[in-house]
Amino acid sequence: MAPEIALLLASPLAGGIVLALFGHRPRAAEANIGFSLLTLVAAAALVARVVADGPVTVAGEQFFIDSLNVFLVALTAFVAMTTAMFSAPYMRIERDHGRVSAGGMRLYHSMYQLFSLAMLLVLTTNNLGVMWVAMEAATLTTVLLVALYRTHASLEAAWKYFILCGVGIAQALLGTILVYFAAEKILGAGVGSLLWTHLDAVKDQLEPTVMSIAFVFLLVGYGTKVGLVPLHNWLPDAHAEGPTPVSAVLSGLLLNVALYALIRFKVITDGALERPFASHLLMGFGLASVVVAAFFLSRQRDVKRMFAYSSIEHMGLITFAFGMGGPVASFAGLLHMTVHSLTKSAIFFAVGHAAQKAGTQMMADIRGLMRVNPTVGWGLMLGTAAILGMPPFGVFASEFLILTTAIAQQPWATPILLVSLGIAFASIFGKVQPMVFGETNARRLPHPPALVPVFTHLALVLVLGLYMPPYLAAWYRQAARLIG
Amino acid sequence: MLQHYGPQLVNLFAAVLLLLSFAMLSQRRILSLINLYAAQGFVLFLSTALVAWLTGQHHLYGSAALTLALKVIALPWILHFLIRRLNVKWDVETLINIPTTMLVGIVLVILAFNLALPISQLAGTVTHSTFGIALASVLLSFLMMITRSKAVPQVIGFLSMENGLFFAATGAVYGMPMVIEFGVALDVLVGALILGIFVFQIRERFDSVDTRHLEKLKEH
Amino acid sequence: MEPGPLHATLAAAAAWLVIGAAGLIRPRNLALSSRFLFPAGAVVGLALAAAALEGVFSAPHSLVLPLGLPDLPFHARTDALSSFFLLLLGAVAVGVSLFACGYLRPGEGTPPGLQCLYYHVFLASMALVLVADDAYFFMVAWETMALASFFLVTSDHQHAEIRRAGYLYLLIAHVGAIAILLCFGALQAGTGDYTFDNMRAVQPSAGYATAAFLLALVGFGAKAGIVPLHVWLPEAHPAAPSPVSALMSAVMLKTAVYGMLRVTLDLIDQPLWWWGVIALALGLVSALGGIVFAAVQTDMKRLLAYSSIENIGLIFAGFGLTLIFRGFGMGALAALALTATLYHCLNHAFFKSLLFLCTGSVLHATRERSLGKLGGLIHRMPWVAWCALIGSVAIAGLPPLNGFVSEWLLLQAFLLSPGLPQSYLNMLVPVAAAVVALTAALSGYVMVKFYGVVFLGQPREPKLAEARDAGAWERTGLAWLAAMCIVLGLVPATVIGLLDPITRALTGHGMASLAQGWLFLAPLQPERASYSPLLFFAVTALLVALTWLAVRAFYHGRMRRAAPWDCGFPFQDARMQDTAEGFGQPVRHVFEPFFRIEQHVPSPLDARPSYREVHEDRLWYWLYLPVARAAEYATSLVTLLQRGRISVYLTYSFATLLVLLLFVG
Amino acid sequence: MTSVPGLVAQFAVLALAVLLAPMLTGWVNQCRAWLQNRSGPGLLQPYRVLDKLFSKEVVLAHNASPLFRGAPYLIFGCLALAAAIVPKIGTDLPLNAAADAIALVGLLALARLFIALAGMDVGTAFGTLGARREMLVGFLAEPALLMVLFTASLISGSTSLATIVEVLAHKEFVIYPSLAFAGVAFTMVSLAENARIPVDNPATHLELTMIHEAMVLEYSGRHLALIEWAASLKLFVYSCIGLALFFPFGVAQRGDWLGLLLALPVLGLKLAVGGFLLALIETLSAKMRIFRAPEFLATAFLLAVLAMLLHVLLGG
Repeated sequence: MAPEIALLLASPLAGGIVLALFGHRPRAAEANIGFSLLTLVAAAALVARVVADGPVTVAGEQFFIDSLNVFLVALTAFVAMTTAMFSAPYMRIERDHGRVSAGGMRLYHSMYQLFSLAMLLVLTTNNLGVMWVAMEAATLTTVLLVALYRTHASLEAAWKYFILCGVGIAQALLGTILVYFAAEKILGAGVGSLLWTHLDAVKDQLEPTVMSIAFVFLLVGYGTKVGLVPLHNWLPDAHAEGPTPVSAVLSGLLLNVALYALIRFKVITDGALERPFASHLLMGFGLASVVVAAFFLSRQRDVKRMFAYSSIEHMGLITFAFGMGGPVASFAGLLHMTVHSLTKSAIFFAVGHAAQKAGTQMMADIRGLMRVNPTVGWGLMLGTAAILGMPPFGVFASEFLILTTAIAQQPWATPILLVSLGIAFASIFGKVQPMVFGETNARRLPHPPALVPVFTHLALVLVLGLYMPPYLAAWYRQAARLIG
Repeated sequence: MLQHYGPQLVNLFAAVLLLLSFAMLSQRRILSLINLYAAQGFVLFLSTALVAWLTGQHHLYGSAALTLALKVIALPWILHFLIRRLNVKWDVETLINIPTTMLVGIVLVILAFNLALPISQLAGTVTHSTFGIALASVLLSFLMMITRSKAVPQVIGFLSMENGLFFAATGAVYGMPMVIEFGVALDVLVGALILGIFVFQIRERFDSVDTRHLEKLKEH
Repeated sequence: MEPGPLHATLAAAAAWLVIGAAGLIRPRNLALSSRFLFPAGAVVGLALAAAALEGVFSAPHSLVLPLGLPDLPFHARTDALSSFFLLLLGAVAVGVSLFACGYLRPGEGTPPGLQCLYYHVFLASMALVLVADDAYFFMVAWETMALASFFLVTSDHQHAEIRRAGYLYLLIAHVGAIAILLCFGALQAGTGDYTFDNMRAVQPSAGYATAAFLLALVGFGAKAGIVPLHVWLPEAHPAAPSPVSALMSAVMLKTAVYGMLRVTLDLIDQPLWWWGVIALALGLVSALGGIVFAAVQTDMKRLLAYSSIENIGLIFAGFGLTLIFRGFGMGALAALALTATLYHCLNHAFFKSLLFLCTGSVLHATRERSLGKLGGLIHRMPWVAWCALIGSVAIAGLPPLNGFVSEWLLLQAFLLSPGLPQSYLNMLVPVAAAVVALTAALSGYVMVKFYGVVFLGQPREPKLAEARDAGAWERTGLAWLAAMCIVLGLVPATVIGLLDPITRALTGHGMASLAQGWLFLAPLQPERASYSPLLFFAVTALLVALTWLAVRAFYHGRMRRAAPWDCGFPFQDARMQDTAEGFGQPVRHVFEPFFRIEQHVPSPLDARPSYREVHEDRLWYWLYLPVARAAEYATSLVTLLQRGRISVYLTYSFATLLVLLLFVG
Repeated sequence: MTSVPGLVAQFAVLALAVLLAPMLTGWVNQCRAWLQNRSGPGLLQPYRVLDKLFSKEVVLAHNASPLFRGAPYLIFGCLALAAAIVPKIGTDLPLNAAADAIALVGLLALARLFIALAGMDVGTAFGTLGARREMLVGFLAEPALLMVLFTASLISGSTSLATIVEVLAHKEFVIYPSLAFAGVAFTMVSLAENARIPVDNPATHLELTMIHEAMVLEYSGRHLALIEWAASLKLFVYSCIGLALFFPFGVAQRGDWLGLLLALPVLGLKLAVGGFLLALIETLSAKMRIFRAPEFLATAFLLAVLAMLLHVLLGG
């Protein structure tokens, strides 16, 4: 087993176990950060190795790292680490307010580490069955976190999250079974025919009808986890009711991981079927998500719920980009995935502090953040400007690429996309502006907010917007070619 | 003799499984619902063991044993323990009345059979014809979850969907590789435990287990 | 490649960004930004103006920057058109930055350091918009300009109406940006290459070209403030601090005009004539609507904002005329109309920023913005009053100063155009000339109201007595802009020589013949029409001096002070002067259908009679509220998807599965 | 023609216009007196008034600013220049190239702007009231005048006044219907601009009705003299424009010295007839309510635009 992957998976596992025992101790938050930092170091080492000598399969082809999932591994590890840094003061304040018990802190820290383990497992595994198990594990670990506060709403959100995602993932299992069934005819029984690399090699010989039915089950299954529109109902509740670090990680990372799994299957299905069946489905769902989510935004009263809908909209845009296919669109999709998770997690950090400061998540009661704490106010304002696609930031770069390819390939879709982006801009900015500007009587909080993560994320997004380092660009292009 | 009647026996077990799914769909009392679920688990165990014996796939014995342990003994016991602690023996009222549910169920079965036709023709396994039934039972348990308004029946619906999936796996491909079987079983077990915890918390918070109380989070 | 105007422009933009960042070092320290950073900004502006002046006459330079997307790096290019607008930006930036040094006061809205950052990022982004040579760089610079100006507009954001103005401004700017992005999409016509050189090379079909033009008209019209999309301008400009509203009115609106010229005359080479008719119609409606609303305003900055809409309307009318002539292939007349348009851009930049800065000084001296509480400031603020007089005479388009020259050129363009092949158009052009004349006359009316109520007469509030005149820095800024107004007015021939390379590049015909030597200005032939401002000014001055001397010589100079004539009523006081509402009443009476008026007239039995009159823009009720209601209704429909019941959610996912399976099976 | 004799001729014309202007006002008042069968103060009365005012001491309000004191000189200078520009007897004077029709209208607008500002300067109710009404008349009359001049320039193909007069005077006689409309519009505009009866009564000081007089209420001594002189100059300029556009006969050819001398008496005769007609109109019509003035001027504006359309339609 290559040392990097071993460390990558071992540290969150160890973290989960250690924090399960000592999670309630005061120093637990720092330990949480430590473990996440260790994971990040492992991820960096892995990235260096893959960049140096190309895609690598490890441990008897059970783990497969290529340019597509290595940048997601790096992104997941980085955002997990920054969220851990943010959650240290945040959970301490929640602990002081008595909203979380000692047992709750233990549960929170251990589940946090196990959740990042599950995500990294999904990203690195080559075995589609293990991918399903890890995805199910990711759902299990977060469902308890969503219900951490045991309030009326968080219980309801957790119940819906579990039931809907459980059913969804069950469909995904049926899809995986069918893929295995189709592969078994060519590669013979046994674990070999569940390995993605093998499937990728023989994807043009796979049985088309079985693959199309399998892709439908997988699309409904993993699509529920991505939050595509007809299957999105659990997402706003789950992301809004859990503690903010959980919302940040859910919105920022879990959606990406689910979409990554869907893309892995799309590559195989495209190979198997000659007509672009999978791409059209993705485009259809993507476009529906962007339009419907945009209309939801202006009805929101809870700030985290509003940004959850914004996540649905952005995931819809990325799915639409991957649906269009072609090197530029896939490149834009990957770039948008990166900048969206960085920006959305930064926004949730700022929103977390703002909600704590104002004592409520209702936007009507949060006023004048600039007056009380300029850094939180600026974090939220710049994050909102970034997520809405205002140019100097990277989100505009990827949206520009998506829209320009859409104009070239699907001219009919562009006005719809632009109108919904415009409506989203109008509603989100209309609600965030009074929160940030104006007078207020909110009080300062005992613990100084850890806002280093917010501004590191926004700085990264700004850099991606203006100057794309050549090696990163080459990396994305390689991954985009892989997606096809 | 078993060699000769094997395939018919497998089809018989599949038919019984479908019958049990229909029964669960129309069942009013929660206790009998759990017993039906246990029965379904037992039939699944028998079918897997038979297929293992017929085709000599030794890893299927392992998965049969796993099914027996988990779906016949452990989970029904947990559910019974849950019912006793919540002392709820009331009968289960559904959102839409039973006859219409049955009608919809029949439509779903027809759809599942047509859908599974191309796959079962391709399947080389002896149990290829049962894939249609497995798919039908998955859709029926999905329908059961939709029509039930109480939390516990929804849990049972979710678990019976897992049964259906296992049956589909054995039907199409003689079961998934062992490591996947263990992973799925583990997930189902942990899932059931978590659902149990939730039902307790919901009961404690809303002093009722009806999901109709869980409708506060919506758009205005 | 030796450092040409393009390098200078990029260096200036970088310098502004550095100055802006320097402001962040100690945001609360006023002396740092006002004594050191803003003057540095002014110097950079001067350098930019000089480089741009040289750029107008030199050949186009282009450059590829390492920034931007991997396969679409930033392309930058300066040619005659962009150099002209850079010159405009640099010159106005000098005056406004100098004024801003004296204008910043502690404890007003955001700390001075932050304002210095936004201000200089705003200037840099405008400079970059003018040199951008590919769609991505243009959009990045365009929206950074919008974002920076949004933060400037909402600099003292504790007032609710300023926040509302900021939101409205950024929303309409974003809608404009979407339209511009679609326009670039149409221009590249499927080639996938978004550099402007490719857009020039590829000849889009008539359908794509028309779509591109209309989208550009919506996009750039939204930023310029053309009628249907103008509602943000009278809200945003008054909300911003005065140097910023001066910069926005003077230069930001011109970047929209630059965008329009670049897209229509440079990227789409062959414009159709009926495009010009649309632009002409929209321009005239904006001009008349803008000036009529300006006449009834009671807040001096809103008055100037509406007058900006009027001037932009005149510019778009000139632009429309250029398109009509270009459409019919009449190159010489197109050059004349384009010269009038560009000249008016330059003039408006100077006299509007001068007037906004004067209102800034008045605002700081009296802390009062509504015209009803000002008056008699000429005695206490003579320097600001005389500069404002120069600005008012210029904006009213009266002979010796620059406003008249561009109006004269525009009217000449209208008059020399009866030879159009389209019969309807021949009828339309005289009516258009009539509207332009009416607008010019009305602008005179508005300026008399603005100047008379603010500076002349008796002070309407006792506290106006301690108003102090502008400081040294502010005076230099005002003097610079006033001097530019006078110079542009007296020597138009040299300025037309400056515009010649641009008209030659865009319409193929130069206007060198227009300037008969440096003294006279005669389009096409001298005997058709000619105007010499210098001679005009000299003779008037001579006559005035002669009369003054004659009266002194033949009679005497005795004078005595006494109370003004009160027609026998001893209790006359300052409140009896004509108020701003009163002065606007005739225009409101004549142009009744333009407004939506709510009037509260006190009944005779009223214990405390109060008179209140609110006149709003009908467009707000015809276009904006219906759109808002439609969006509201659409969102209420969507909420039906999320009613909270779990079984309904399960049905959605079940139905999706079944539909897809049916579709596949 | 910037030769010395040209400059001398130009200065002579300017001096002549400035000196003769009060005579025209006197003549109009005299005709009005005759029509109202009273004997009237005589032709030279305006000169006597001017002389009296110049010798009086100026009484200045406390609130008056330097603009108030400087405005009369500027107004008088502008109108003198306007008088010099309008071709009366010859068409090749050096100043013709300096300004054309649009510049002339601009000059008149400049004078109006400064007289309105001066009116508002002292800050009494009358001044601001007068300024508001003056600008109301102004912003409707100015575009109408511009349209009239445009009609003439469309016919002659140029906006330079000299060329217009040359085309209309020396080309063979053609009936221009568009000029007829323009003529009616011009008379209405000149009545409004010069504060004659239908729009404003020059002789009255009644607060409710006066427009022009209200603005100059505060002036006294030499300032009032200059303002009165400028007003009569304005009437003279408008009459000359009317004659130049609609009755251009008798104007000397370019470079024909003898013709120049002959044109003088012809001009005098034409002005006399014009003055009498003005007096006739004033006695026959009564002053309109101030808010009827916009309709009056709007009709003038529409007639002028109609004239232009007619020209475009009929080609003449």
